[in-house]
Amino acid sequence: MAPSRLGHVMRRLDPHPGEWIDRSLPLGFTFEGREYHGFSGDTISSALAAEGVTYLARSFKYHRPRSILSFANHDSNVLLCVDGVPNVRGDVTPLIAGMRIEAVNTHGGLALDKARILDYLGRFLPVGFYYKAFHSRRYFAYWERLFRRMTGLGQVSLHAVRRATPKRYGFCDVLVIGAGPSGVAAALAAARAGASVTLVDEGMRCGGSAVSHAPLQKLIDEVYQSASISVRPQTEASGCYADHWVALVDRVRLTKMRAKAVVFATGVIEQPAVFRNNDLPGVMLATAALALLSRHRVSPGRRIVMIAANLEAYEACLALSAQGIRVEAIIDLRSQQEALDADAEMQNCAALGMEILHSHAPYRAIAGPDGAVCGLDYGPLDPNLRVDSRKLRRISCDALLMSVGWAAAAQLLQQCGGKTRFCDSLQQFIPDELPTGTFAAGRMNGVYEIAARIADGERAGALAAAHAGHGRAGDAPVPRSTRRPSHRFPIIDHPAARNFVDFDEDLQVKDLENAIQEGFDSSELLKRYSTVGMGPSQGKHSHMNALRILARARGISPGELGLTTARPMYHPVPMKYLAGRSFHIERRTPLDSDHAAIGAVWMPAGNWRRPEYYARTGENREQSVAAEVRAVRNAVGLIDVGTLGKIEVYGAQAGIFLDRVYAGRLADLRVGMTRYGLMLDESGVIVDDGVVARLGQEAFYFTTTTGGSATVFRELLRLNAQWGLDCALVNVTGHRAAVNFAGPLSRDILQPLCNVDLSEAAFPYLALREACVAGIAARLLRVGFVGELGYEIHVPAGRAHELWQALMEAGRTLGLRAFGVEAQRVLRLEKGHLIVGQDTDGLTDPIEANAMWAVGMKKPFFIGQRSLKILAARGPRQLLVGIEISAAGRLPRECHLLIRDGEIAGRVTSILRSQTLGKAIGLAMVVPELAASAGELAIRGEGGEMIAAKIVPTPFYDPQLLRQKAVTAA
Amino acid sequence: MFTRHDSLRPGYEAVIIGAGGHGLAAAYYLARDHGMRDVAVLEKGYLGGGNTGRNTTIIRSNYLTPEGVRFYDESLRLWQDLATDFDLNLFYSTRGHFTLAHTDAAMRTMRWRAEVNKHLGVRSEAVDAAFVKRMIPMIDLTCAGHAPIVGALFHEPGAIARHDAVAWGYGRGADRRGVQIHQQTEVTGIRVKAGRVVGVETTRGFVATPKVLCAVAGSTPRILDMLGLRTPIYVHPLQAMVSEPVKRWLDPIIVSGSLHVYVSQSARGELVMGASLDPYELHQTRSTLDFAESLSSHMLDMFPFLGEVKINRQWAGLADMSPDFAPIMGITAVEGFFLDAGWGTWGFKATPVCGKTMSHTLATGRNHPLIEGFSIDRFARYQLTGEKGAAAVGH
Amino acid sequence: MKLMVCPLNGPRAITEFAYGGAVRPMPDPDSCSDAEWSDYVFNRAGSPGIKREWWCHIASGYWFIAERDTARDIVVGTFPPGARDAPA
Amino acid sequence: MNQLTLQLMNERARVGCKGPRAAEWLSGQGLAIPAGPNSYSFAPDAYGGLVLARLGSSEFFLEHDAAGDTLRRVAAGIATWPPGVYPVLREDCGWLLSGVAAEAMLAEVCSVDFAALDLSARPVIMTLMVGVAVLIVPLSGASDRQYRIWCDPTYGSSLGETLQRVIVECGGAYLGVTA
Repeated sequence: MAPSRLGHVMRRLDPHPGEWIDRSLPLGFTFEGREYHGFSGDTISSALAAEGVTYLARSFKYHRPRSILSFANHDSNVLLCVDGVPNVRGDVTPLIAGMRIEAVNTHGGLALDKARILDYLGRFLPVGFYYKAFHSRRYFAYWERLFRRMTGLGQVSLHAVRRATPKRYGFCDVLVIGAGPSGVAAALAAARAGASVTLVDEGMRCGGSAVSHAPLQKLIDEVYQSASISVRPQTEASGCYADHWVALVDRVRLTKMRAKAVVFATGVIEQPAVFRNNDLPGVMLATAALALLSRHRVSPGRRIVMIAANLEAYEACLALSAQGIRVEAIIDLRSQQEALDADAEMQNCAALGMEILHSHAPYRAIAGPDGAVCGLDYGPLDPNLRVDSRKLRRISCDALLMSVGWAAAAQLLQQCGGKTRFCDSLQQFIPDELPTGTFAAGRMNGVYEIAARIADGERAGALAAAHAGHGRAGDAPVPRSTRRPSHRFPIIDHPAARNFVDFDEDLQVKDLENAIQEGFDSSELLKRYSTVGMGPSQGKHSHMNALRILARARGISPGELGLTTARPMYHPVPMKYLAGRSFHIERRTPLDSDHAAIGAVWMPAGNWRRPEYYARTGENREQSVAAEVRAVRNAVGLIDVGTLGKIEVYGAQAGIFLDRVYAGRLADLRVGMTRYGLMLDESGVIVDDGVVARLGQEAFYFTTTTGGSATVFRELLRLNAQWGLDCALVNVTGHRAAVNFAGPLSRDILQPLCNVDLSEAAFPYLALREACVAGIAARLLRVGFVGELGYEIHVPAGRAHELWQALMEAGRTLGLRAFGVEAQRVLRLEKGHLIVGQDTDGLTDPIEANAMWAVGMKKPFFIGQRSLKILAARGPRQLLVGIEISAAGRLPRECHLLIRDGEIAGRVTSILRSQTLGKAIGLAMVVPELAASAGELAIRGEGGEMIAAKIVPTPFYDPQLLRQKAVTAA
Repeated sequence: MFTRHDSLRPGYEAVIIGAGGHGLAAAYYLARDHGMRDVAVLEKGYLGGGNTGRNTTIIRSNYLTPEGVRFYDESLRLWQDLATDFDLNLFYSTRGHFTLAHTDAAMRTMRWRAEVNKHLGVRSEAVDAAFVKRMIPMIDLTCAGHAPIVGALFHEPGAIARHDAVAWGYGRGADRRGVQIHQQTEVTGIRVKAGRVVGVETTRGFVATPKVLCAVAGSTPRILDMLGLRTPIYVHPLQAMVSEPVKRWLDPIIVSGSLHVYVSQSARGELVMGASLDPYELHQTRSTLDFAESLSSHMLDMFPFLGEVKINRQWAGLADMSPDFAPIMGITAVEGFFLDAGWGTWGFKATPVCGKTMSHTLATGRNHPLIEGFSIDRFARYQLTGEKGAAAVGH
Repeated sequence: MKLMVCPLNGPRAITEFAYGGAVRPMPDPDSCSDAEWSDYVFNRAGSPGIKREWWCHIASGYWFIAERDTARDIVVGTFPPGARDAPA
Repeated sequence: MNQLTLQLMNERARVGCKGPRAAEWLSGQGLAIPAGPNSYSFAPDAYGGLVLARLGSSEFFLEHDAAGDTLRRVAAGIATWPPGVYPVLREDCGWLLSGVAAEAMLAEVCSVDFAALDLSARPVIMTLMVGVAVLIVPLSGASDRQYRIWCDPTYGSSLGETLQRVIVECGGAYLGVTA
């Protein structure tokens, strides 16, 4: 059943000039399954209110019926699920035809919410109740399940589709946040000075909360006409970050705005009075009532009572009255003396028949049968701001409006480092220290009268433009308001509570007082313990009153407590806007489509994709990998190794440079030769390896690991900048393609394609030649990584495809196969070559990796050398050894542990079954005692079974390196 | 819950700098287990206002090194009984913890951790992608197609807790046993005579004491500078963010190193999310938009249906990182000065065991056996602890 | 997002840069003690303050020196490596 | 009016070199050397002009229509390793972005304010485009600006696909080949 329409508290009024709705465009929608109609220009809340729907939601904790409070995104009373989207704010979300709207956080619908019983139980639940109960190990699990079912607001649809939204970078000289009178004036002033201006406002239109004001309207028209002002309504400034970087969220996208200067014309947020049942539907802020009335022509009620504590209350009453709404009474918290600043308005109100009661306060609102407010008990206020409950009077009404004060919307200003101080006369925090390039104007700055707000905006706009390099401006401040727009304690105690301070979290005065009593008596601790201000509206309507309660309890001023830290987001932001399109760039070698054409099965390698193996019909993965290995061992194989980092270093001191960055000696490398290089960090840990080739006296070419290529190159650039040697580095990783063409037949197949003599004498193992292969200028490196006669062929990326096709064609009838990363892993392990990062970890040094053969300790200096001396003295903590498993059966997997005497004695770093060798082989990092023992060892396998293995020397395959040196080759 | 102490006494048997979880836990156990009640906890801000109140509350013991596993496992044991000890609901909620692997290399590390864990009696398993899908059916295993999940380390005891409440529980417990907690009291200097601590200078005057425990996370280098002690600690911000509350849909804690995401759903229904460390040194807890952008993007890669879920708030803490991603604890070269630092991104889960071991160390003057691998002199000896392999994304 | 003025490329968002750590003079490895060396390798000036650091503009591979106030999150100045006006 | 188009221009000839004497050597080849770092010179000719971009102070990137022979000559010269001149292999992937909406499109993928560039200074922009390092040379067209965008070829296909998506969403056209 849908909520009752019994009360018909609100209703749509006749057309009026300036209304925002378009009555020619009716929009149908459903709420809780029932059909309703609104107009284009309505928000969801205004449309429902106009249809007389009494309450729109249930509260977070007690499931009390709730309706419009601020109508301005300063509370989260009206959170709805709209077309499956949870937690949509009805107050500010434009109505669209066909919307299907449900209340959130109910159990069985809005009207019959089973959880409303919590409102009755609630009296037994003190603040911190959750911390005090159900925590025994026995009961917590049950209770948690129940609790988690009750908490949370909207329901996420697990089937919602991801929609990529665009994101944009934006730039302007001056960003003005808030298009009220001061913001509009600031934008105009900045534009007049020559600045490019962006003016944003979360509302649907410019003007802020100011209601129809002719001079302001003229300024707004000017703003729209200005070519240098970009006006962006319905755009929230969600966060202010460093260096004037502001997140702007509209209904399409996130714009990351970089401004040279920012004007905060963010205004003030009207604060509720706190009294019993101040959350009943029909109790709302005066600004909410005025906005409903003037924009959407929704009558807030027929018999209205105003709770007042400032001039704005009387102005609101007059505005309501002018539109035919009857105000029965004005309950003013202030004495007649204190209210003199509204003297003229008071007299006008009185003349219209409104009863004005000074030094009175609301004591409790009364709910009618439909749950909405139907009356108010009020009474005289004593000097301690307490209502004498023996002198109560009752007045009936169908709406209760509150106009008792404001809080500065200083959150964005605080986020970018602005400081505030409490102004006692205004009873408001005002900007104190502003970061460079930021300016504040208008009511947030303590300037309240509309002409003054416009003047203050002009001042701030001109200053901002000047900061951005346009025009000059003086800093003659606009005087702050001399009246008191905010009451110092609009909070009325009640023994039965339900006087809500925080509507998001259902927190009452006593909840805060109890927390303070328990010692949570700083603003930060109070916030965390009571959760005041931690709900979706982030304290916008609760923080100030909570501070006042804490200040009263401690006998100090709110200024001595200070505001708690304000953090982004100002309003919550859907993740889709933050995520944007989610760009994901993948790196592909120039041979990518060649791999795809022959059945490559891809695997990620850093941000690259590489063929893991090539699938062929009739073969499974294992068979394909084995066949690829066989091709290399018996005929020839071709692998794309283009992902290796490829770097050139030129210059008279290039050799010296390499001698410093590599652990091995390289300066003495002969031109036309290559050498394995091991790179360490300053602590002596292995960070990279590769092959270094000497192209010329002053030119070297070397490779790095795939994963390390970017970081290694960047660090080498840094070292080069630091050392200032006479050399220069060139990163050709992406510009050069590379393949490894390996196998006993490789030379025979390559020779006809190649313009240099490949014979052993002319081009020995570890040599390098510049050559022409298949008509392409290439670098050929005789390498032995896979343990066969083989050549790495490096060509410009643009020619890679030709090279690949030529090689494939040449080997087609001779058993050539392209092989992938998996086969290469097998081949290299058969050779016992380590993979940095797999067989070594973040603390492995060359001693432990058995790689001291690649280290030139006698060199004058290399990175890691000094540490290595210390490590040598310390002795290895582990050693990399070859292992062999002869038994059949399930193998251990990489990272399974070696166990000796019940203790961890090492781990397997690489393991697989070698078809070539007919046994399982691997590498393991083991404790030194075990490495020395050379005996049997035990590995704990997948199911916990112990698998016998033994330590063996490496390489496992062709230990004399005869094949790669081609000694036995034909 | 705690009383306000208006008077700072001229001297105490021990002074603890920092009223975060670690400092308060040490005070609690000093008073409860070692009979040391003449103790002051000095806090420059407010109780639990540092990393204790800023972390993402994940508790686990699935570390890589035996030292780490034993230490955190003891912490997990202590966690179980804290609520009863404190008579305070900490919302200690065992959820199960998944560290997702998107590459074979990551999977190897998961297996390594699982094997070490199991060897030491800690419930961890390397699981495949199908298991992940069974346990978290709503996850997109392909992660939008660019980081397919190949498996995970599943750590059944992984839990979350209400972070602030831990500080309150220890604080109240210590307070009731006579420990004085002084907020808004900043230590500005440490007085040393002949290599021994004799007291601390504070914004409220000098306080004499023979024993000082420094438990100040991101402020550690500043305190050590006061003593002229050198430190390997470097401080980077660690950011986090939280969504609006939504109804329960996610039970386990999910961590992905490749996507730089960790996420859990709190008892209130909020998604509590974090990523990796900020890339440069900073001693300020500002938030950045790039963080919220990239984390949201990666969240949607895993859980594409969350696009409309709103981010409510972001914040940051200051992580005191160590070179081997293991903590730095125990006695120092200055007699009477004890260190509890280097917690980086993983300190919350260690709160109880730090309290236990540091109170022991403070009371006896000797390092507790569980923290012997964590002493500050290990760097000079090149005896690093080696959590680095597993802790690329810690927490 | 912070802006950083690259001496070569001008003001850019800090996400265009890679942080290279503090500029730290290396002790003479031949004459220093093990303790001095391990101090250099592992220890840092970790307190907040104005730091001299290496930064790299990623797209151009250009390394330079930045002076940054790590307490206030302010880039005080940037200098080409080895520039005469770079503070010592 | 051209709203927005992106054309692939991989077939253009490109050459690079760096080194302490690179500027001097290039100048000796009769090429106009841009005076300042990160700026370019543009030499109009029958092939639509040669762009010579100075990257930093001592590195150069040249691109020209493949039909012209200037770059072939320069490349051959560099390959002889003149003293202090080091070859830089440039196999970049390139696109030409043009149209009145080009700046708006760039604002979706780059954090640099291209609209604010002073083209009379002939600036060369090295920046990140959706995380990929790019080299951007903006030239004044007849009615709009044209941006030549170059990147490492191994990022080319993925970046190209990404830009294509954005371009199309922005209402522009993606041309796989030069029109």
